[in-house]
Amino acid sequence: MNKYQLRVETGVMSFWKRYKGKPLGMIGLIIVIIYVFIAIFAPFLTPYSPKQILLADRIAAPLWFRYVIPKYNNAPQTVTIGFDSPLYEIKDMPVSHIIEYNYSAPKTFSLTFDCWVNAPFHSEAGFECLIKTPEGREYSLWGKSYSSDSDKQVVRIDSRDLGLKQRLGLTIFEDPASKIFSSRGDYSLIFRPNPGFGDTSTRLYISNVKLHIPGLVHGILGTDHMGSDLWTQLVYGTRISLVIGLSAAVISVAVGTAIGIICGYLGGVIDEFIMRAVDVFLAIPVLPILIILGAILGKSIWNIVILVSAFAWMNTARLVRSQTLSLRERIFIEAAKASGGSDIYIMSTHILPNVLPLVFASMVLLIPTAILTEASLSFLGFGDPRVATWGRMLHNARGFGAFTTLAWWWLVPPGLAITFLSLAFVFIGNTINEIFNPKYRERL
Amino acid sequence: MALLEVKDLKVYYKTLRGCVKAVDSVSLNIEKGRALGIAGESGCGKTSMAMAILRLLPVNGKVYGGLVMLDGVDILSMDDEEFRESVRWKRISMISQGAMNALNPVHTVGEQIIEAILTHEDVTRSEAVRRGNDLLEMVGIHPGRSKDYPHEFSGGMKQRIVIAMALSCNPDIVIADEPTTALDVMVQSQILKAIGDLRNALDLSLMLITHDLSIIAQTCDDIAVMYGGKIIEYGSVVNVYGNPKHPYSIGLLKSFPNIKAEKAPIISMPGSPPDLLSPPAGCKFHPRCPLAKGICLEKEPELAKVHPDNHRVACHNTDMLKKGTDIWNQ
Amino acid sequence: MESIEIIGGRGTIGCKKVILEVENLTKHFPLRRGIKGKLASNSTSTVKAVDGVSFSIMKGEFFGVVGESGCGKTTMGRTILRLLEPTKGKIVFKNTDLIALNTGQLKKIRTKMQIIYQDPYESMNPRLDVYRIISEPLRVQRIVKNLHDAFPYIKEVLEDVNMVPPEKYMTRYPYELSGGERQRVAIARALVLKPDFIVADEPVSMLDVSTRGGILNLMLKLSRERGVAFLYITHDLATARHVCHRIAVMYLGKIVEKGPTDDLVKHPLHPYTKALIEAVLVPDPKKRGFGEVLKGEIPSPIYPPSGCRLHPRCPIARDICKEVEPKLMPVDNNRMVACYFA
Amino acid sequence: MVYSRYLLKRLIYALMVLFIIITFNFIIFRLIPGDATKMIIDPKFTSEAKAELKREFGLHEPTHVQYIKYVGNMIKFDLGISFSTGRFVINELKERLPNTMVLFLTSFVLTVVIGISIGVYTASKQGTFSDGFVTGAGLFTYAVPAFWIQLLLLMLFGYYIPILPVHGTISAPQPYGLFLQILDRVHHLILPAGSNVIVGFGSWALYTRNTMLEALDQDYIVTAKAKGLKENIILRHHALRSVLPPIITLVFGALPGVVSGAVITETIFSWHGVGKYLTDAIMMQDYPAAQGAFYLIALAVVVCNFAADIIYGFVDPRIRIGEGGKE
Amino acid sequence: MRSKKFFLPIAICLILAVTYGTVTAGQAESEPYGPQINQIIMPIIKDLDAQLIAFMRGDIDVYPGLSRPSDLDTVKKNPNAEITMNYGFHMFYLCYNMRRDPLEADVFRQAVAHVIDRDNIIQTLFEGYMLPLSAFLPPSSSYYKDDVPSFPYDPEKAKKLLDEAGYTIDSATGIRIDPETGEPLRKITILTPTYEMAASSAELGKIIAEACQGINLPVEPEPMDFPVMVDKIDLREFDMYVLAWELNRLPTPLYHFFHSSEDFEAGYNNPGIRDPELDKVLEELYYAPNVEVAKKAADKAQVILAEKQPYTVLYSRPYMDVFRKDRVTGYVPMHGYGAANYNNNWTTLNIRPSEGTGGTIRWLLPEEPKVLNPCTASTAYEWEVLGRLYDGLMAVHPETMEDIPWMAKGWEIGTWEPEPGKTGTVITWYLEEGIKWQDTTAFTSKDIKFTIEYLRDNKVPNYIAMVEDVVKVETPNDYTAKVYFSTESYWHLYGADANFLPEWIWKDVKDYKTFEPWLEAHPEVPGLTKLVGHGPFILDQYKVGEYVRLKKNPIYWKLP
Repeated sequence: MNKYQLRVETGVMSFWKRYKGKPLGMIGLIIVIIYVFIAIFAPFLTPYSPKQILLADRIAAPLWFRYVIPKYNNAPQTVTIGFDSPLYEIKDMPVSHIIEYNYSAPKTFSLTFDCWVNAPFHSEAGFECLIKTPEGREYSLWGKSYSSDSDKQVVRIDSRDLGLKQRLGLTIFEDPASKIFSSRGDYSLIFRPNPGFGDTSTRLYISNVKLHIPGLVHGILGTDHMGSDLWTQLVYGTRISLVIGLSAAVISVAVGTAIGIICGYLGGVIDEFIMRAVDVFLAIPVLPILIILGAILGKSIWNIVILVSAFAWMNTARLVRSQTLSLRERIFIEAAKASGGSDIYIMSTHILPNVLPLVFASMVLLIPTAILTEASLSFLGFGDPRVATWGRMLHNARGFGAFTTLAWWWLVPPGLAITFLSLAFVFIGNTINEIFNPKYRERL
Repeated sequence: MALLEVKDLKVYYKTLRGCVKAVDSVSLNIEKGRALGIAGESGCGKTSMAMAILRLLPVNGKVYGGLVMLDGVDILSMDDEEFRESVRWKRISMISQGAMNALNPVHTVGEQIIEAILTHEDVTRSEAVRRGNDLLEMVGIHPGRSKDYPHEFSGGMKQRIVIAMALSCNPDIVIADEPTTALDVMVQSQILKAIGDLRNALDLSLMLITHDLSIIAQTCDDIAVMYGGKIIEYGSVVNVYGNPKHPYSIGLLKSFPNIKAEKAPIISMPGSPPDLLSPPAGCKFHPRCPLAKGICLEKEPELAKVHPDNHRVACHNTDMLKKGTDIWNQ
Repeated sequence: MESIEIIGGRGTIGCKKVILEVENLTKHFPLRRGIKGKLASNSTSTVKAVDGVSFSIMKGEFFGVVGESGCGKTTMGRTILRLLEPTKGKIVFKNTDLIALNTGQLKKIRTKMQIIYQDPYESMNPRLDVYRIISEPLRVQRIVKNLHDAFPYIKEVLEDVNMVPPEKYMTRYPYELSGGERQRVAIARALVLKPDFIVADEPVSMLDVSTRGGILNLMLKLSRERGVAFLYITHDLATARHVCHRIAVMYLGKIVEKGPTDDLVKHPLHPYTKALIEAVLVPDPKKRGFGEVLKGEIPSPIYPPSGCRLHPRCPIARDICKEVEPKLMPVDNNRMVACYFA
Repeated sequence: MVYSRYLLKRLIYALMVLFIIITFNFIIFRLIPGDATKMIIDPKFTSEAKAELKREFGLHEPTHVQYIKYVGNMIKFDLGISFSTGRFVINELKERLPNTMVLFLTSFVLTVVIGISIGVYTASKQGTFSDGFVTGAGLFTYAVPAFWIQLLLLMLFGYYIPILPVHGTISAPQPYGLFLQILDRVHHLILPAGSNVIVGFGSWALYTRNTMLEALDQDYIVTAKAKGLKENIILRHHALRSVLPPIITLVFGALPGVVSGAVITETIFSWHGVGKYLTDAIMMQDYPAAQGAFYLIALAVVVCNFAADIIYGFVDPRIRIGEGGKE
Repeated sequence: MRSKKFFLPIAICLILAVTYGTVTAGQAESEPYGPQINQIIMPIIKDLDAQLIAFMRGDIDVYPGLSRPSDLDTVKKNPNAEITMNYGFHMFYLCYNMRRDPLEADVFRQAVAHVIDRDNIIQTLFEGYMLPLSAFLPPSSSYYKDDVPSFPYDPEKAKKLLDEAGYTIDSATGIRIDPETGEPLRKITILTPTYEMAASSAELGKIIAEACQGINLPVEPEPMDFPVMVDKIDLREFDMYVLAWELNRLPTPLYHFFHSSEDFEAGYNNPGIRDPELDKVLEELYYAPNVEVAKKAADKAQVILAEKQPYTVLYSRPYMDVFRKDRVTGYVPMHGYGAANYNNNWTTLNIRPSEGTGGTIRWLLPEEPKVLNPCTASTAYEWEVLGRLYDGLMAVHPETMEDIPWMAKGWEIGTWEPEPGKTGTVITWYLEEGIKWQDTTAFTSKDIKFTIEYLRDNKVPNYIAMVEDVVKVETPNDYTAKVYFSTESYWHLYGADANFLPEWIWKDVKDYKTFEPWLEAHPEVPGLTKLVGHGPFILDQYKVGEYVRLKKNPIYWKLP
C-alpha cells in the first residue's frame, strides 16, 4: 500500500467519526469524562472535606466490608448518641439511659457532658458516671464530689485516658472500650448521685450528654490514620491530578512544540544549541532533580506543574523538530516558499497544522506521565503538603500503618485511580495516533 | 514442459476497505533459459505475482487459486519447510525492487551472500567464502570488498551485489523485480548488461518485472503486459513490440519516446489505472479505451491467441486493430 | 533587458527576448559538521552542487537540463528561483538581478516565476484541498483578499489544465486524486499567478507511464500558447528531446554540452553526452544492445576529480584532461561543449 | 578512523553534559534561600565557630572562586562533607554505591532481557494472545504507577504472606559462607528487583515487538526469506540484529528514568543505596550530601550514555565505518 | 553518666523516644555486673512498618521506642511482647514570640494556654499515652515541680481574661481588638513541621489554632519544612511554633532557654523572655554550688515561668520499649531513659537470654548510626552504639536517679581561686583500679586529662560548653584526676565526665572531624578498630545500612 494513499482527513467531525469507531478510545474518553465529572462535583459526592479528621476510628475499614467479610460482620459504625433532654436535674435518684449497642467491641469511645451542682457549703454532694453492661456489670467512668456550688464543668471521658484505665483497674495497655462494650444488647449510662447526696437543696445538673463511639467501619473506602475519610481524599485527589496532568502536559507540549518547530525550521546555531540542551535535559534523571528543585523552590502545586513541565518538553521538542525537519524538506513547503510565503506564514500555516496531530497525541500521552510524576513526588513526601493527592494518600498509607494493619483498602484505591486515569489517557492518545499518525509508533 | 508454469494464479489482498484482486487468473510459462518480461504500471499486480511464486506475500495477501509448477511440481502446495529448503534461492532466487533495501545494513555483503550458500548447500564455510568472492568478481566487484557493509557501496554496486547474491545457489530462475528503478540511466545500462551477460553464461531463466518497456525490449525474450491484475497481452517481444494488439499495449508503447528513432509525438492515455478495490466491469481497460464498445463494458475478454507464435491478446477488438492504425491519435 | 541572446560565437539565433540569464551560477553546500566543525571550517569540505553554470532562456522557450542524479540540476533549478541562496553568480530575470533583491522584492517577483515539482504527492500539503492549494499563491501574494475571491482564478486555471469541470476538483484533497491529476493541480498552482517562467523539475518521472504524455503535452501547449518559458530539468533524455528547444547536459555541477535539441541528440559531441544517449534504452527489441556506457558511477561532488570532471570515466581522456579543466567553448553557432577532444 | 572520531565527538559531548550538570548542581544549591549551613550550625556555636564552619564548606569565598574550586573538586571526586554526619560524602556514597549497582543492574538487565526476549518471541508468533499480552504489558508499564505495584507486592509478600524480606540488602547478621551470603542477597533482591522487572518489562516487549514487526516488513527481510533462511535465523540474525541499534539507544536512553525508579524502589524497600541517600539528604537538607548523590547519579547516567554510544557504534556498522547514521 | 549534647531539638535527633517509671518490666536487677550476653546484633531498620513486622516476625528481640501509638494495637497482639512504658525527658511545648505584639502581653499567652485541651489532644493524637504537662521540666527530672500555677482547659476563662484586658470582639470581623491600637488583631501564625515530618505536631498546630479561633483570636497554622522552620525560629521570624525538646536530668536547660543572655539570634531563648527576677533565679541555678541550692532555684524558676508562660508546655512523650519476653530477660526500666536506652547501663549489663547465659540479642536500631566518632556523633542512634562501647565515671541509679560511683569510686567537689577574688570549682576523681581499654591498655587519669584538654583545645562543638571553663587538669597519680574550672558550678561535675578517649590513639589525630575510627583497623589488636572504649561491648562489625554487631568485651572491669 502506497504510503501516500493514507487518508488524512481534516475537520473535527470526520475525526470524531473515526474516533467513535475505536472502542479503546471510547473507553478512555468515557473514563476521562467520569473523572472530570468526579473532579467537578467532588463536593457533592462526599459529605466530608478531605481535611476533616476523626470521622471514625483510625484506619477504619470500608462500611461495606460488613456485608462481605465475615470478620467485619458486626463492626461498629461511628455511633454518636446525644441524649434527648438537654438538661437533667438530679436530686438523689440516679438517671439512667438505655444505649442499644449491637456491634462488636469498639476500640475507643468517649463521653462528654457538662455538669454543675447547686450544693450547700460543706455538703458532700457527689456523683459518679457509670456504664452498665447487658450482663449487669458496672463500670464507673467518672466521679466527683463537691463541697459547694460549682461552675459548669465540661467533662470529657475518653477510653484512652490513663486515669480512666486506672480507675477501672486496667493496666495502661488494656483497653476499656473493648472491655466495656464487649457484648451486644442494651447498655445503660447511669449518673448516680453519691449515697447521701446531701440535703434536699442539693441539685446536680447534667447537660449535653454525648456518647461517641468511633466506628471501625466507615464510608465507601474507610478512613486513614487520622480518621479522615479516604473516599473524600480520593475524590478531591481527582481534581489535583487532572489539573496537574493537564496543565503540565499543555505547558510542556506548548513549549516543546514551539521549540521543536523553531529549531526544526530555522536550523542553524539555535537548533544546534537547543538540541544539545535537549540532550542534556534528557540525560538528567528527572525524579531526583525534581526532588531537589522542589525542595529548593517550595512545594506548591504550581511549582510542581512547572517543574514537571520543565522536564517533560524535550521529547515533544525532539519529535516536533524531527517532524518539522522532514516537513521542511517536503516539497509543499518549498512550493509555499516559491509562492512567496514568509517563514512565519509557513511555520504557522503549513508546519504547525501538520505537526498538530502528533503534538496532540503526545500531549494526551504526556498527561499520565505528569500525573505519575506528581504521584511519585507526593509519594516520596515531596509534594504539596497542603493538598490531598493520590500520591499523598499512598505516602500516608505507607507511612502510617497500612502495611502493619494490612489495610489494603487504603493502598489499592489511589493506585487504581491513577492507573485508570493514566490508562484512559493512553487509550485516547493511542487512538489519536492511530487516526492521525498511523506510521508513528513510539515506545509506549 | 516449461520450467516454471503459472496457471490461473489468483492473489487477493484483504484490506480494511475490501478485497483487492491483485492478481486475477494469470497464467504464464517460462522455458529453461528464456527471459520473460512482465510489464505494467504500478498497481497492476506484477509484484504480487512474483511474491506469490516465492510465497512471500504479506500477511494480508493470499493465493486464492491456481498453480505454480516448477518442473511439474506444484510449489504452492509444498510444505513450508520443504519449500524453504528445496525451492527458495536454490531453484528460484530474486533480485528485489530497490537494492538499497534488499541488503541488511548491519551485516557485511560477503556474509549475506555466504549465508545463502551455507543454508542450502553442504559446503564448508571457506568454500562458501570462496564462492561468494567468485560471485562478486563475476558481477564486477572486487572480492576484497566482501567485508564491507552495504552502505559503503554505491547504488549500482549494491545492485550488483544483490545480483551476485541471487546467483549464489545456482538457481534455475531469477525473478528480478524492477531491478533498476532507482538507478541512473548509465548504471541501469551497466546492470542490465550484466544481467544479460550472466544469463547467457549461466543459462538462467529470468522473470523480469518492470514498468519500463525499453528494459524488456532490451533484455527479454517474451513479454506479458499486465493491466488491472490480468495479462492483457502475451507473446514474444518481437511480436508484441512489432505488432501490439491490445489498445493498452499500443498506448503504452507510444508513451515511450524512442531517442534513437525519429521524433514521434508522445501520447497519453486518458484516465488512470483502475482501483482494484472496485474494478470496472467487463474489460478493465474499457474506461480508458478509445475502442471500447458495448461488449467491453460487460464481458471480460479472454486471453486469446492472435498469432500462431503464441501471441495472445485479451481484447474484444483485436480484429479492428490493423497494423499501423493510430488509435491513440489525439 | 531587451537583448538578443548571444551564444558562443556571438551569433544570434533570433530576436527573441531573453527572459532569464544565468551567469556563472555556483552553489556550494557546506557539510553539516556541528558547531565545532563550523568553527574550524575549511573551504574544501563543501558539496559543489552547482559549479559555475551559465545559460539563458528565451521567452516561451523550453530549455532542458539533463543529467544523472547528483549532477546538480535540481539544485540549480532551485537556486535560480532563489529558493536556495546561490554561493555566487548572477541571475537576471526580466531585467532584474534576483540576487540583489530583498525579501519583499523577491516575494513580489515570485509571481512571475514558478516551479513544478517532481513528486506530485509531496508537493501539496495533504491537509489542504485543491481550492486552497491553488489559491495559496494568490493569498500569499495578496492578489485576493480571501478564499472566496479566488474562485474565478481557480476555475480558470483548472480549466486551463484540463481539469473539467473545475468545481468537481476544487473540493478534493490530494489523496483523492491520481498522480496525473495531482501534477495538473501542481501546474495549475504554478500557473495561477500567470508566470512568465516555470522551472519544471522532473515533472513526469514519478507518474505512470501512460499519463506522462498528457502532462508533457500540457506544458508544451502552455509554453506555446502563453509564451511561458520552461526550464525542464530531467534525467530522461528521451522526454527532453521530445519537448525541449534546447538542451544543456550537466555533469557534476557543470554544463558539459549545450545546444539545440535535435542537433545535440543526433550528434553529441561530448563523450558524456554520447554515453548518456547510448545508455538510453529503446523500446524496440529489434535494436538490441547496450551501447558503450561509461564505466563506474558519478563521483562525489564533495571531492570532484581534478581537471575535466569526467576524466576518470572518460574513454578518450588524456593527460591534459586530468590537469586542466576544459572550458565550455562554442563549437558552432548554436552549440557549446566543454571537451578538448570533441 | 571514523569510529574513533565519532567516539571522540561523543566523549566531548559527554564531558559537556557533565560540565553542565556540575554547573547546574553548583547553581541550584546556591539558590537555596538562606544560608546553606544553617542546618548544622548549632545555636550554641560562637560566631567564630560559625565563620570557621563556613570556611570549612568554602562558603566564605566569592562565588566565582567557589565555582572554580567546586568544578575542580567534582573532577577530583571531592564531594565535600556531609552537613548531617560531618563525614566525607564520597565515603558515604562509596558505602552505598555497590548496593545500588546490584539492585540497579539486576533489575535493569533482567527487565531489558526479559522484555526484549518476549518482544522477539511475540513478534515471531503473531496472534491475538501475544498481541494482547504485549500490548497489555506495555500499557501496564506506561500507565501503572510503579511504586504502587511495588507497595502492593511488598504488602503481599512481606506482610500478608511474609516470605520475603521487607527491607535491606542482607540479613542481620549475614550468614556465614559465600554461598549462603549470595543466597541471602538474592532473597533480599527478589522483591525490589522482581517488582522492577514486573513493572518494566512490558514497554520493552512492546517496543521490541513493534520495531521487529516493522523490521520484518523491510525488503531485506523479504530477501532473507526468499533466500530460504530459517525462520529463527531471520528473526535473530536479521531482524533483531537490525533493530538492536535503536533498542540499544533506547536502553541507555531509559537510564535516567531507571535511576528515577531506583530512587523510589530504594525508598520503598529501604534499600541502602544512593537513591535513598539522596532523598534522605534532601529531607534533612543536607546539601553537600544531596549534591554529591545527584552528581554521582548524573555521572552514572552520562557514563552509561557514553557507553551506549560506544556500543551503538559497534552494533551499527554505519557508525563504525562512516556515514554517521546518528547525525 | 555521659551527657552528650545536652539537649537537642527533637526533630534533629528525629523521633527518638526516652522514659518514666510506671513500669511493668521484669523486676529491676540492680546487680551491676555484666555484660551477660556474647553479642548484640543491631539491625538497622528505618522503616516503621518494617520495624514492626520485624518484631512481630521475631527478627528482633528488643524494639526500643515504639514511635507510633497506633502500633501498640499490633504489638499487643503478640503474646510474647512485653511493653515497658517510661516517661522521659521529653517536653512538647508551644512557644510564643514575646518580642512581638500582641504575644508580649501576659494575658494573651495565658488565654491561649487556657484554650488548649491537653487531654483531648493526647487522646485523639496519641491514644492517651502522653503525659500532660504544665511544669517546665519533664516529670522524670528530679527537679520537676508539679504544683506550679497552671492554666487548665477553660475557654470561658480565656474569653473572660481577654475581655477584661480589653481585647473586645470587633463586630465587623469577629476578631478581637488589640487594646493598644484599637484595630483588630493581625493574623498570627503557628509554625509547625509538615505532616510528612511530624504528622501529630502539624495536627496539633491545627487544633491549637482552631481553639484560638474559638475565642476570636486570628490564629492560623503554617506547616513548613523543618529546616525552614528552624531557620525562622533562629531569626525570630515567628509568632508561635510547636516543637519539642529532648532534655536531660539536669535543670540547667532552664537557664539556656529563658535567661536573657541567651536571647540573641539563634540563641536558645526563643520566646525572648527577659525578666530580671527570672534571670536572677536562673543564675542561682546555673552557678549553684550544690544540689540543694539548685533544687530551690529550679523550683522558683518553674513557678515564675508558669506564670509568665513564655512556653505553654503541653505534654511529655513516654518511651515504649518492647521486649520479647520469651527470648530476653534482665532489662531494667528506668526513669528518664526507659528500659532500652543506651543511658540505661543496667539494661545493657543485665540483659540476657531468657534461658541460660551468653548468646545473641537482636536489638533494633531505628536509624543509621552514620558516625561512630565520639567527638562528632550527634544523633541518639549513634550513641545507641557508642554508648555501649564507653563507660562513665559516674552512673545513675535506676530508681533514685542519683549519681552513683562507677569508674570513679568517688569524687570531691571543691573550690579554688582561679584568680584572686574569684571562685572556681575543682572536681577530684578517684578512679577504680584495673580498668582497661578494650585493647588492654590501662585506663588512667592521664586519659581524663588528655580527653578534657583535647576537647577544650579542639573546641569540639559537642563538648565545648562543658569543658570551656576547664583551666587545667592535674593527675597526681594514675588514679586521681583534678579538674579545675574557672567558674563555680555544681554542674561542672557532669562537665568533667566526658567520653574519654584513649590518648595513644587520639593524640595523633589531626582532624577529629574527619577521623573515622570505626573504619580503621587497630594497629595492634586484631579484630578491633581504632574505636576503642572501655565499655561492656566492642564494635565487631558495622555493615552500613544493614546492622551493627557488638560483641562482649572480655576484659570489661565489671564482668561478673
